Amino acid sequence: MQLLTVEKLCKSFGGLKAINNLDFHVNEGEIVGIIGPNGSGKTTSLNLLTGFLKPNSGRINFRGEEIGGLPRHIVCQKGIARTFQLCKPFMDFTAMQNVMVARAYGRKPSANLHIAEKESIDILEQVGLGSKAGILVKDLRVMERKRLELARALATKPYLLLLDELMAGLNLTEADEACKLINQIRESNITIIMVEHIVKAVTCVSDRIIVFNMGEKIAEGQPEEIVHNPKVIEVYLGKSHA
Amino acid sequence: MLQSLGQNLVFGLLVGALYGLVALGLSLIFGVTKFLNVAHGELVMFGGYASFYAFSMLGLDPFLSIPLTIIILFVLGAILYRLVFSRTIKLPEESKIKNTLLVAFGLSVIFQNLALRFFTADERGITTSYFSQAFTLGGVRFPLPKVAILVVTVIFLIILQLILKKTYTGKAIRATTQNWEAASLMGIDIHKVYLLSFAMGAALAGVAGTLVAVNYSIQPSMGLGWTMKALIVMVLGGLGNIPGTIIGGLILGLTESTTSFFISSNYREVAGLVLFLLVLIFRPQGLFGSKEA
Amino acid sequence: MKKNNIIKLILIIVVVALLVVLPLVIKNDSTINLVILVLLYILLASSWNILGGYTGQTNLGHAAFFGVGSLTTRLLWVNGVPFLLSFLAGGVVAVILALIIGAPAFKLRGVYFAIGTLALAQMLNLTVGNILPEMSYNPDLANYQLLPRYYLFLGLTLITILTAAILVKSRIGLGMMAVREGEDAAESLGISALKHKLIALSISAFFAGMAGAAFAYYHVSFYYYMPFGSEWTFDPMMMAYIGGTGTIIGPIIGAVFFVLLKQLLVWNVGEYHLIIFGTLFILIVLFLPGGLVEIWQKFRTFLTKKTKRRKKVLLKATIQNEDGIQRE
Amino acid sequence: TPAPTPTPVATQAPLETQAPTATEVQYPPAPEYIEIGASIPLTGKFGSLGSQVKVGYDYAIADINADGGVYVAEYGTKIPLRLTAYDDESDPTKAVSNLEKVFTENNVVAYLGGAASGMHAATTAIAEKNKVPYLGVSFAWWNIHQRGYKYLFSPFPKSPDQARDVFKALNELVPTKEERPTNIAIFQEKTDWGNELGGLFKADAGPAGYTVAYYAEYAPGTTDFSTLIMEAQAANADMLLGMPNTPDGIAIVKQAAELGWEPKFIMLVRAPDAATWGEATGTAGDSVTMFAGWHSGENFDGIAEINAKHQTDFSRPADILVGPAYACVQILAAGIEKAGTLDRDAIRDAIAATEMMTVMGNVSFNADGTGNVLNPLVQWQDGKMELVWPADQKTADFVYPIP
Amino acid sequence: MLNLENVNIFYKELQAIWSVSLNVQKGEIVALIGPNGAGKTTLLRVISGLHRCASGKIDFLGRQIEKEAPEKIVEYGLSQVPEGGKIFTGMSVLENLELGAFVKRARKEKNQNLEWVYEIFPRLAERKSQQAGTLSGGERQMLAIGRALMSKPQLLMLDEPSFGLAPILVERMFETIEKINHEGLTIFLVEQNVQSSLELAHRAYLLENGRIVGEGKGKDLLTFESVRSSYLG
Ligand SMILES: Nc1ncnc2c1ncn2[C@@H]1O[C@H](COP(=O)(O)OP(=O)(O)OP(=O)(O)O)[C@@H](O)[C@H]1O
Ligand SMILES: Nc1ncnc2c1ncn2[C@@H]1O[C@H](COP(=O)(O)OP(=O)(O)OP(=O)(O)O)[C@@H](O)[C@H]1O
Ligand SMILES: [Mg+2]
Ligand SMILES: [Mg+2]
Repeated sequence: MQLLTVEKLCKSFGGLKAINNLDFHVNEGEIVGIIGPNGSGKTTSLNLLTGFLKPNSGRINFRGEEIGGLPRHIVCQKGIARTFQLCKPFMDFTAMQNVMVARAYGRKPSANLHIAEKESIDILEQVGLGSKAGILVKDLRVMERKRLELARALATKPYLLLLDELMAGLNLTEADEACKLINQIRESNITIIMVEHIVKAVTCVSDRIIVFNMGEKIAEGQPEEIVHNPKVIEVYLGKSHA
Repeated sequence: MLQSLGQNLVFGLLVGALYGLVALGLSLIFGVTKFLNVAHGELVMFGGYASFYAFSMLGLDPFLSIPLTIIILFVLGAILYRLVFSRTIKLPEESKIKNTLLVAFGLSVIFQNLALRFFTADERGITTSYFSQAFTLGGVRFPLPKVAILVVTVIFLIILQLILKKTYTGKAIRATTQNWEAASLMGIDIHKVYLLSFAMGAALAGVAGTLVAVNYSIQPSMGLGWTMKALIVMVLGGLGNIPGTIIGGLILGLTESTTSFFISSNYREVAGLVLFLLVLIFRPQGLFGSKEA
Repeated sequence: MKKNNIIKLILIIVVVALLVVLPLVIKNDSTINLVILVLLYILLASSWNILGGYTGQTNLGHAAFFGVGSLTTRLLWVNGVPFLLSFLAGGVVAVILALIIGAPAFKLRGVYFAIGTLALAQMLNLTVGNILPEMSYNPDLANYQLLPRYYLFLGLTLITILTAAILVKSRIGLGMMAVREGEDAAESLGISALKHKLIALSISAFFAGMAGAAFAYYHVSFYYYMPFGSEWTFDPMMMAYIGGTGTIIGPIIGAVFFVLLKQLLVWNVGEYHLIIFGTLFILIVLFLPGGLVEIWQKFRTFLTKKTKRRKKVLLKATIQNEDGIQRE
Repeated sequence: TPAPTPTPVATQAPLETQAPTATEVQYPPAPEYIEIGASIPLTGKFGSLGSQVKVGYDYAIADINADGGVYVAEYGTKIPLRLTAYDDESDPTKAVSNLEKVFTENNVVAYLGGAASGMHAATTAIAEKNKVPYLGVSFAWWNIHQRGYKYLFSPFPKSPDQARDVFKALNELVPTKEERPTNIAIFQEKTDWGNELGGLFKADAGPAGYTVAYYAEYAPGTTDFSTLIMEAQAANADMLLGMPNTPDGIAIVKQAAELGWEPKFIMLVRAPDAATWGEATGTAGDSVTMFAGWHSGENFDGIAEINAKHQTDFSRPADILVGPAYACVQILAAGIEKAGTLDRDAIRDAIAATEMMTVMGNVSFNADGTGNVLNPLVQWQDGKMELVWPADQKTADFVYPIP
Repeated sequence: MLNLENVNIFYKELQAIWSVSLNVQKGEIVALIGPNGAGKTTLLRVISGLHRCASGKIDFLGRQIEKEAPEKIVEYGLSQVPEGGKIFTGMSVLENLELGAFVKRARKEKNQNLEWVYEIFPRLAERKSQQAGTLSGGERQMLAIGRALMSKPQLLMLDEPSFGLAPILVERMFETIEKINHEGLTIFLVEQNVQSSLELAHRAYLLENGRIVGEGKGKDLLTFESVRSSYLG
């Protein structure tokens, strides 16, 4: 069943067509990877999905509802959560408070703050930050902040989770760990779109990969097919991956 | 009627140039250092007193005393930077703006009261022998002291632009504006750049002060009013946008003069503020600001 | 933790009780006046703090709400409307103004918001000065009594502080602080930034308006535009920063400190009082960026660290350190 | 005309000589000082006015205390005056707070005023509430006296005097009707005192033989008056009346000169009161007139001494508010002496019955607390403030028309 | 050429680097690898003078530089390409490059160096008048490196030049680094991309939790089991 359907989506900045007639869909329970050269419109498309940008034209259908151009907090409440390419945690909050905010405001918010607090601690444990609940974000390490960002997104109880370069700056071992975490999240019935440049990680967890170039979809398919697609090799992967 | 409208517009433009000049220093300082120096009006005041005393004690023509004013205010700016503002440069931008705003408040209180002690509360002004001379163009009078505002403003705008665009120092200033850390990795001494920009901003305030003393009057508590004008012009022109600041000043001047012509002198100031708010609402980055900056 | 709370509660009750009996014990108008001044500034600083400190929107136009509240109350009261009605109207009108300007004002961010609100307050100041240049007088000067005014201020201040305290512990309060910490992130978590900012602005404006209303009742005579002066924004803001923004106690400490210090200097130092005040102020801002509250917090962490360290040493003596991770 | 004074005691009655004769009376122990309180704007926008006022108070108190103080019959001795004056930063709220402080802590028997209408309006109400006699100068606002206040006294010319006298003086000084200006331009500052005085100017002009050709309001703090000036010029106005504050006044005269408007007569009631007016405006401010309330060139007793003192302290003769402030203390001291007690109401009644010579001439009070005082017209000539009217006091001839 | 001895670094009370010693010899490519938050960036910032070390010695070409201001260190011939490039977005590509030659030593040879940089990155020559903020991610990295080269350094430090770049660009980036090294520049490289950087580097150091935990020839390290398991997945 299709959870998300994007049709003929367009977005331009001034003269620049960042997204051009984009069509794709995501099925329930899937992990879809998005790759593409720098500046090909990956982040922009996530911004369009989450209401951070308004599309110039086109449709975004999520669970049978049109969501293109809705305010971003509404999009979240409808069940799409995201992480940012550059982490944006609440610096002066503790890890727990960060998650609590999401729990108190996301989809199906907790009835009161006490319950939110309890649930937040559970979520922190899930991403392996259980012991850091009371620590201020400014005292957390980069990796921990990324996990927190994920925990926060999860705490909004999304149907669909959008991850924007969550693994940038990780080495392959760290990326492996992150992949495990993502697989774990999938178990709890959350559909995932991940944007990544670490090809090994994307191919490893994704059911399907979509390739962007200059705001358009140039390829789509199983990870196996994609890494051998000559067009993808030419614009994105380079010879070493061939 | 038409002639007096013309006269009105001319005066508006000339006054506007002064607004622009007052805001120029503030804008330079804010653009480069992100210091919100609300004691700017007090620097204008000091500039005014410097040329006032040069005029009344040394008999120096105010326009000839501008270099002297520049030197005094430049040094004052450098001292202020070293003593006070330099302590905030490592802060993140938001708290830097906030802290400098507060510090500058303290400074303006101190400056006002020092001025009161040393210069007394009396109004001062410079009236040269040629102050009422004017030339007439199409029935519209151009009094020399007011025309001088425009001339001086344009000169300093050009000088500043040349410094910023053509010299290495200017490039260093602009680079520091954008990213001080990267700038210091280029071998730029950012302390020097900050000091220089702050002192230059103060010197510009001093020049504006001379013009205020010639065209209006000066007094220890005059600062706040000019600071407000400068803040508004700075935002109107787009934060840190140097030519935009001058144009912002001109627009404010014109708005005020046309309001008093068509509506009433009662609403001069209000009209300027209304314009400002409208601009902010419909073009939040200011008239000439770029979105990115 | 619990013990701590009880101590806090007792302390609060003692202070409030002292304030309640104060005018009955010290029958001295000058002291009462001074306390009223302090209460007025606590009101203003605390109300400013709801938007400026907790929601992160540096509002340089707080005087607009104070002024509108004061103007409304005074105008109605002078023209014969019963006091209580005029009094409440002050707060209500301030909220209405807040709602009118809120939506456009919150389109602006950062410095733009700050200077935009400054301009707004200045505009109101000038307009009111143009339309109502007359001095207004307290309608019942003959029966002027300081005591009811004192209790009005005291009650209002307590309500403001209580409201703020409850607010910041609530869900909405959490949302407001999240907006302060990062608007983009907050919105991506389902928080409507505009809504929260508007709520904060309205509450902030309401109490500022009520402060204005009380001021209108208190001040024997003043110009209608006087409460719109920018000092009604800047003084409370400085107090909030001196005390510590984003805390309940900060604005209170700040206001007490600010008013008392300034008065003491006026009375004792004479003509140099403002120079000294300015210098002290700058030193505080530069060397105590977190406000006076920071001194207390530093002191507390110092204390807890000391006790913790002692405990740690004891633990080490008995059992081996369980985890090898060093984190100092 | 002054209200008939109910007190039968002759004003100049030598009380001192009478009291000691009643030798056997047991006097209560006298207080160390007679406490007087004031809140004065020494900083902020009225700082320049406040500092002049303060000098006047200080001089007068020093003079009286040099003589041992004021004789108070109740205590049978002279008691020195002590003034506790705090700066209010030109902020009425602080002024109120200061007055309350001196009231409760120093238990003052009288208040002396600060400066400027707005400040007085706030502080006089406190005096009324506390029932403390209040003497204040440096405000011409008349309306404040119409509120039924009992404790407020102001030995200073008020708006009605000024509106009346400007035409009276002009008609006396320029006897030939043809030479007089005819078309008046009035620039009215949009404040309540501005409203009051502007209205009075307008009302008194017609009966005195003048026409108001142009009348405009402007907000205080306006920096640019070109619109007003051009319109006045277009209306053929040859005389300007206004009540700007000093910076506005400087801007007005400079811009009038720049725009080539040359009225024959300019009266700016308040702006030229700054001692620096001449220096600041140069030729533009020359020949501008005003009602100063007092002038150091008047020939009343005591002025010479004040001028001498001022000359040593500030190297110029006394500023215009020094005299009236000095007179306030003289009036107060006489009132206390006449009351013979430190009871505030008694002092208040004694002041109300004042009829005495001071450094500003003869002073008596009307029922509303306004004073009957000399209203001298001064004119700036060659950078100096000269007294030109009334004729018996003048220090220089009236310059007319403005060259 | 560059020699660190027992360097300790703190952020407030938090210690980030624990007595690190390392050296870089002339003509080498030395890589510094380690997990996230190990302190690699911190170390580079201290070497460049952007942050002060609490104790220890840093020696560059015989000069003690641990207390020098950043601009002096650049003057001595040590340049850094900071994390994320940090180009001046509001200026043109050319102006960015000119600023790279800000130090007096380099100003004289500005035009020569410009030629040289354009030779290495022909792409920059094509875009010299374009506003730097509109460049793509890869171009930004090129500009950042080009800018650092403009000061004609003896030693170039690169902080994660491959961060966030598409694989094809990463590949080109490493080729470029090798090319620059062949032209005689010594390179100190901080990378997450362990495979590629170890293949490239002559020597490498392993930094974990602020401590050096390993050192060796680049290709040798690649075969270490511990390195493979903790960095190469
Ligand atoms: N707010 C904006 N204004 C103008 N141009 C923009 C804006 N946001 C993105 N762009 C441009 O749109 C294009 C697509 O950007 P986008 O951030 O989506 O790329 P991306 O695929 O996420 O790249 P990367 O892998 O480097 O993160 C780029 O050329 C970018 O410069
Ligand atoms: N400004 C700072 N204030 C406090 N702690 C900091 C600061 N910068 C970095 N740290 C901490 O110092 C440690 C080392 O950080 P550093 O950025 O040097 O690591 P890194 O190895 O470069 O990591 P990455 O691979 O993520 O770039 C981390 O724990 C980090 O949280
Ligand atoms: Mg992206
Ligand atoms: Mg790093």
